[in-house]
Amino acid sequence: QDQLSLEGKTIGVAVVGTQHFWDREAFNGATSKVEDLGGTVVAVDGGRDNQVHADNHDVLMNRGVDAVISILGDGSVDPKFEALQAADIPVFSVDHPSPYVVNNTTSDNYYMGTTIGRYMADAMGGEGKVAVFNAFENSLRICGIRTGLWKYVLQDYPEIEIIQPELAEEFANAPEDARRQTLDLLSQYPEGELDAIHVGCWDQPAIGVVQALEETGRTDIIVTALDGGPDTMEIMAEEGSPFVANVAQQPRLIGQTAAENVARYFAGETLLPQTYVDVVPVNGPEEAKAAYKELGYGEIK
Amino acid sequence: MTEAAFQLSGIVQTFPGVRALDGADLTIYPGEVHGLVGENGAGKSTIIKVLAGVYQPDEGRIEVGGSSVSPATPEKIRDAGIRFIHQELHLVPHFTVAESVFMGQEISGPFGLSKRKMRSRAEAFMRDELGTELPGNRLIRDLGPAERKLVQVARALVDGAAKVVVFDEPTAPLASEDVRTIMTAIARLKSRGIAILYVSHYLNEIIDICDRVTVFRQGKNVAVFDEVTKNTGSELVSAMIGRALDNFFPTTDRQPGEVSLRLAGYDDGKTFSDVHLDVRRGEIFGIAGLIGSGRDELIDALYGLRKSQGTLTLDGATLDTKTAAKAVANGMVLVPRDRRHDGLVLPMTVTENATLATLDENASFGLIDRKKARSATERLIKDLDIRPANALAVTRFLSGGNQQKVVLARWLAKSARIFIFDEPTVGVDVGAKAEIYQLIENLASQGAIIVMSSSDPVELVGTCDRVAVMMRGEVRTIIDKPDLNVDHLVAVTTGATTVSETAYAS
Amino acid sequence: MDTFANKNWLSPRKILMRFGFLIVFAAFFLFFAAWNPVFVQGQNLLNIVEGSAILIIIALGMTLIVATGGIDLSVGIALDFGAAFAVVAMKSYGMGWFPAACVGLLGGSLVGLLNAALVVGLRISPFLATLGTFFIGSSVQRIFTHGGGPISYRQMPDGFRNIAQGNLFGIPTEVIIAAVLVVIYYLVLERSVWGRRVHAMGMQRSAAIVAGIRVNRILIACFVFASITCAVGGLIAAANIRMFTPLSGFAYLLDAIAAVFIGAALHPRGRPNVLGTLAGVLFLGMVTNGLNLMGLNFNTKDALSGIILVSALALAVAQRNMRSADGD
Amino acid sequence: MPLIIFLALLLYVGLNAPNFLTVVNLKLVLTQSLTVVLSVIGLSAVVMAGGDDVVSGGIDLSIPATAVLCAGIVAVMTSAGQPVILAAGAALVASMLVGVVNAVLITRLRMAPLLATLAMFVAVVGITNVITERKRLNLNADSIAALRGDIVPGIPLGILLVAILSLLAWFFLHRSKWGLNLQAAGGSRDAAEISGIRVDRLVAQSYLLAAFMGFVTGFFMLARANGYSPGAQDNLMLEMVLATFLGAAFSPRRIVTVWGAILGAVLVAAISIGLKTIGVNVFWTDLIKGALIVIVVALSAISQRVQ
Ligand SMILES: Nc1ncnc2c1ncn2[C@@H]1O[C@H](COP(=O)(O)OP(=O)(O)OP(=O)(O)O)[C@@H](O)[C@H]1O
Ligand SMILES: Nc1ncnc2c1ncn2[C@@H]1O[C@H](COP(=O)(O)OP(=O)(O)OP(=O)(O)O)[C@@H](O)[C@H]1O
Ligand SMILES: O[C@@H]1[C@@H](O)[C@H](O)OC[C@H]1O
Ligand SMILES: [Mg+2]
Ligand SMILES: [Mg+2]
Repeated sequence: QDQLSLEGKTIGVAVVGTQHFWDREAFNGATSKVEDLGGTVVAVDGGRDNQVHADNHDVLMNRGVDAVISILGDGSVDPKFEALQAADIPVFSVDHPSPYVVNNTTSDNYYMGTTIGRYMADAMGGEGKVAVFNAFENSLRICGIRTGLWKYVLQDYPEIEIIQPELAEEFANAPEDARRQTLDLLSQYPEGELDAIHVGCWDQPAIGVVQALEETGRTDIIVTALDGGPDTMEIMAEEGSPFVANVAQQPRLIGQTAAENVARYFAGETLLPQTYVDVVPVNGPEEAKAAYKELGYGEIK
Repeated sequence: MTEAAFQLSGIVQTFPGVRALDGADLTIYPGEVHGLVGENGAGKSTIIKVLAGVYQPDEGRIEVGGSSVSPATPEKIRDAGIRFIHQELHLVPHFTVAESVFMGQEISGPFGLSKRKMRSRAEAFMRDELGTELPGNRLIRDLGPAERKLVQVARALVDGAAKVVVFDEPTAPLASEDVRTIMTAIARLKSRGIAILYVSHYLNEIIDICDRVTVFRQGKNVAVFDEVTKNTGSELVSAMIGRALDNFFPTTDRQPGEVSLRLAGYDDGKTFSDVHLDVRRGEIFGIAGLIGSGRDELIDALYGLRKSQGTLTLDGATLDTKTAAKAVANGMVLVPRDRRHDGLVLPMTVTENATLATLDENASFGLIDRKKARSATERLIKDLDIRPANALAVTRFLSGGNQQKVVLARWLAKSARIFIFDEPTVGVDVGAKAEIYQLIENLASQGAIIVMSSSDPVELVGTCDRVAVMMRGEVRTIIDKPDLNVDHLVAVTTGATTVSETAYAS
Repeated sequence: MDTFANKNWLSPRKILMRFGFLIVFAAFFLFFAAWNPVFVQGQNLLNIVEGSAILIIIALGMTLIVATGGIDLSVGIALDFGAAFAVVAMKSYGMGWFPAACVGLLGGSLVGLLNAALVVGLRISPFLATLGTFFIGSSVQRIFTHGGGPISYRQMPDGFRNIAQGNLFGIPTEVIIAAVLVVIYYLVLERSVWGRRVHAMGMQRSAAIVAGIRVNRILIACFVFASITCAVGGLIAAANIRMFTPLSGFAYLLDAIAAVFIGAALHPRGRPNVLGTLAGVLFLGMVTNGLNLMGLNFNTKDALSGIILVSALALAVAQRNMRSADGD
Repeated sequence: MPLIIFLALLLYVGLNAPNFLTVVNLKLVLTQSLTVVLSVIGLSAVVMAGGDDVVSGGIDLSIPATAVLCAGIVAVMTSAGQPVILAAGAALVASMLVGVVNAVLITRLRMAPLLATLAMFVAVVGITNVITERKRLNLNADSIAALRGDIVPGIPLGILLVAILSLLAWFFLHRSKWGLNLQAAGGSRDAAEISGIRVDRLVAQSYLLAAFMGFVTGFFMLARANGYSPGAQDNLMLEMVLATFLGAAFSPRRIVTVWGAILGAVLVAAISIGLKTIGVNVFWTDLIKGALIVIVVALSAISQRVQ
């Protein structure tokens, strides 16, 4: 481990966007680790546009970097990965498995999906109605896994009904939009007719969901989501918070791991196609406080 | 009689709330120059647009060369050899002269447009047929009004297939020397057997060039003169306005007072320099000058529309007119030469336009008192005889003369001390002209200071106490009332007479 | 147009054309109500209005700028700045809610000042100027938040939360704020001397200048006024979710433009106007909410709302054409 | 003058960025601007025919939506095993339908183009989402993927095709009678009408052309993204509008032109790629872009006033 080094190497880091805590942390983790290991970083940011993100790989190729760390993205990046591979520039992806990469570093999304499914079902007492914010299941692989497995688990709870149609985020991770949609939902499902709201892939929308519940004084509904950034864990830690369960990822560690994998690769190690970084299941306010501390976000009193 | 080149009969054309044509007839024979006169709003432009196929009339018949065309479409009319020089300057500002001349009739070669051919043919046509040298690659937006008018003429005639040419007030925006160019062009057309329909408010032009004249009043033809002589003028006028016009220019025994408004050292570093003028209280002070004399620019500078140096004082105290807003605030107002562009907010109603400068007087607590504004406007409509007498009419659809009256109405409502009139009667009918002159006279007798810039020497001579003549950016001379007559003024303005340059040359 | 032939007032086509948009509005209302009775419940109607409050406010600012003859692509940035300045003032500088709100409005006004400088000072067209401001303002937010992370402040003072979450006699404060702004905008833009000048300038600048109107001063005021208005929307947005989300204002841009132009289409002379804009926003809000309550798949819902938008607009415009042809 | 600024900035970037002033990089810049170039051809035709006032003149915001619609239809149909040609036919019909609706709304109902095409944008994206279910669909049509490959070594097919299309567009819009009439229509509707030019017909044709360009853009989107990704329309709209109106600053007459718009598209792409290559902090790139627009346009306005 100590002898890992990227001395003299230029590493391209492409990230799909930096608005989101997770993305930013992964990006910061990757870039700072590359620098720690003595490498030089060339960074590009897709501004949350998958196509721009994909195109950015061309820029990295043109800059003649020695390797690329590519964080997130959809199928648009695959031809770029292919081209990089053809040019003998190894690609290390984060949260985007692809046949053209040396390795993909990721959380165990399968575990995240099943865990949050179990936690939610338990919190509901195994019965009731749940509304889900989805919309990205079909377009992003990670979301497909997480939402798909959540649904899979719920098959074991025949008394839990997923309200149709599912809700769609207007934009990825927009809390205000989620708040408004929740308000509409609540007037449609009065007290006693709705038991849970789940955000299928991440958790920024859950902030708006919680807000809507507080505004309308609805205490009969629980909220669950995925990612566990500091913002949402603070909310979970509040007394009597409706936000009861989450699975926290370690985005900074994921970024760092990806960078280390690059170094390992250059050191001649053989890497497995996927490196899984631990997730931290968070069930209830106490665990939220503990996880907050454990993940280095500080302390919640 | 020979067969008519075209004949319109019983045309009725209505617009929302207006019956613009009410059973009008108009017949033109080949080879004649036919005048069409009438008050503002009489329906002259409208009948032309009916003929052009722009409007489809509610009733009536259109015959061209003996056969009826129904409906008249722009294409059919064009194919029949009828061409139009419309009143408004319809051109694309960013097109070149050549592109404008060949608009809709471009010349193509095997590799697309033949820009070179179009350019050389446009230039040749303008030179040979219209007598102007105009580079084909100049942009329209860089041209003056006369050049633009000529481009319009060239566009109508360049294909050489014209049998009838309709001119709707072609000389209105032009200075006198350019008028001659147009007249010459018309004479040439006539000599080639092309019939011409000529609309104008300048009765002298009508008398000079027309063989026959039709008079319109309130949407109908009320008289046709088969012969035109020097004496037809007054008959035309009474047919137009339905009564005799005794004094076209107001009679006055007004005596201007002391010098009150002083311009000193006006200079914009480009088009005029070193202008000094003293204007007296209660005086109508004219400014004459050809295009390029700096007259227009001086007016703009005076009203803060153009950057310049110089000091302006009123009764010894400096008068700040660095911007139009300051000018207005300090009691100076302008009736601009381009009323459709600068005078009116065309999409607004008569009330909105007439009260635009007096909103504060028609408001309480910053909110407009609509009733008050409306009744104030109705008074003005009555005073100025604006037609239609509808305070809520949209000004875009008023005829030219009535638009001008709305501009006047706005400034009358605002009691100002200094009035600048820039080409105040362009496109205005004789009757309304007389009214406007009277109005200006009244203002002056009430002690207002009037500056009147005009390219019409008759108007200047008829109304002004003194006239300053500008040439090449300088005031060459100032003519006092006793010496003020049209011949002399024209001679001085065009430089035919050399004036002693001692007095105002520095 | 064949309107002269058909002077028959009572023909069904005439009626439809005359009251077209109203009829569409009413028809949709009844349709949604029939489909799901929840739609007409007071709480839901209030939700529609409440959910539209921010858009109403942004669209008011847009109406003002469109009335000057321009367009403002940076309304979202002004919203973001309003939210950011207020949240940071409270969170990092411990300001009370009221001074913080004022700081937010001040922050929003920066956007208007920049626009005014570009449009009036450098004579850039409002479209490109505000597009420039949009880019610059987005970048500034990302620089400030190190990439665009939200600034959350769950502990914000109650006073500030009440901007969005309080109520007066049961009416949510944000609705009251929006209503007050609608009244102010209506009086200013449609009834006041100043508003008349704005319209004159917007329709024909050169004529307004000659009439003695200080167009530059008015234009500056309009940009600043509009941006402060949008910043009010930002305060509400921040209070709603108790945080500042960078770049979230952009979401309102297209809807605001649509609402203003729907409003103009409803005006007999096609002018942008406050009540028309309000009708436009409420129509958009009603359709979104109604479709939500219909229980459609979200993709179908999106498609339907787009199709409804196009057809409703077509009707509104057809109706206006008809009316102006009749000379109302 | 505005061009000089751009070139100076590019030169600066070029001198500071490794590999920036190379053929490969030029290819990269061009490749990345293809979709924008195709859309701006359509948009500039519309602006030329309708006038360049953004609020009341001609504009077509729905082009990116049409592109996405076309891409979506082709992706869905080819994934379902339909032949490309059939899918392309269906997409063409759908795209032209968008054009027809635009044309009707604008020339028949006289709806403000900004409003009409904005509403159409929303509707068409919505319909696309229904068709694709907002799925990411991988491309499985080699003939479309070929657009990003080389036709002969060193010359990418896509660039070649777009270059040919650009030339054709330039010819028809600037060197043909039709194009000049189109410009006349936008320059002064009245002038065009009294010259016997059928303005409404030309305006309608411009929207059809725009829709067609949207259709073509769709294929390049598919090739570039190796399939259909939901959401590609938003960025394209902004870039297309920016390039077109910025392009007016390059033309001596300060009007929207096809070549100005294309140049605008390529230069904006070159600058963004350049800034990325020299490693300017990504948070700052929009600021630089914004400042650049403002400076270029202001200079263009000033230099026009000086003339
Ligand atoms: N498009 C229109 N809509 C409404 N009213 C119109 C329209 N065009 C003309 N009018 C009205 O029709 C009448 C005749 O106008 P027209 O322009 O034919 O007069 P004109 O004889 O040419 O007057 P002028 O000498 O002032 O040019 C006027 O009352 C005018 O206001
Ligand atoms: N506020 C102002 N102060 C001084 N000059 C101005 C001002 N606004 C515009 N101008 C100048 O006046 C001229 C005409 O302005 P404008 O932009 O209105 O052009 P236009 O096309 O002639 O007018 P319109 O918009 O009515 O068609 C331009 O040369 C412009 O530089
Ligand atoms: O859940 C994460 C999501 O929030 C982020 O945007 O992308 C990566 C995911 O793992
Ligand atoms: Mg006329
Ligand atoms: Mg203009």
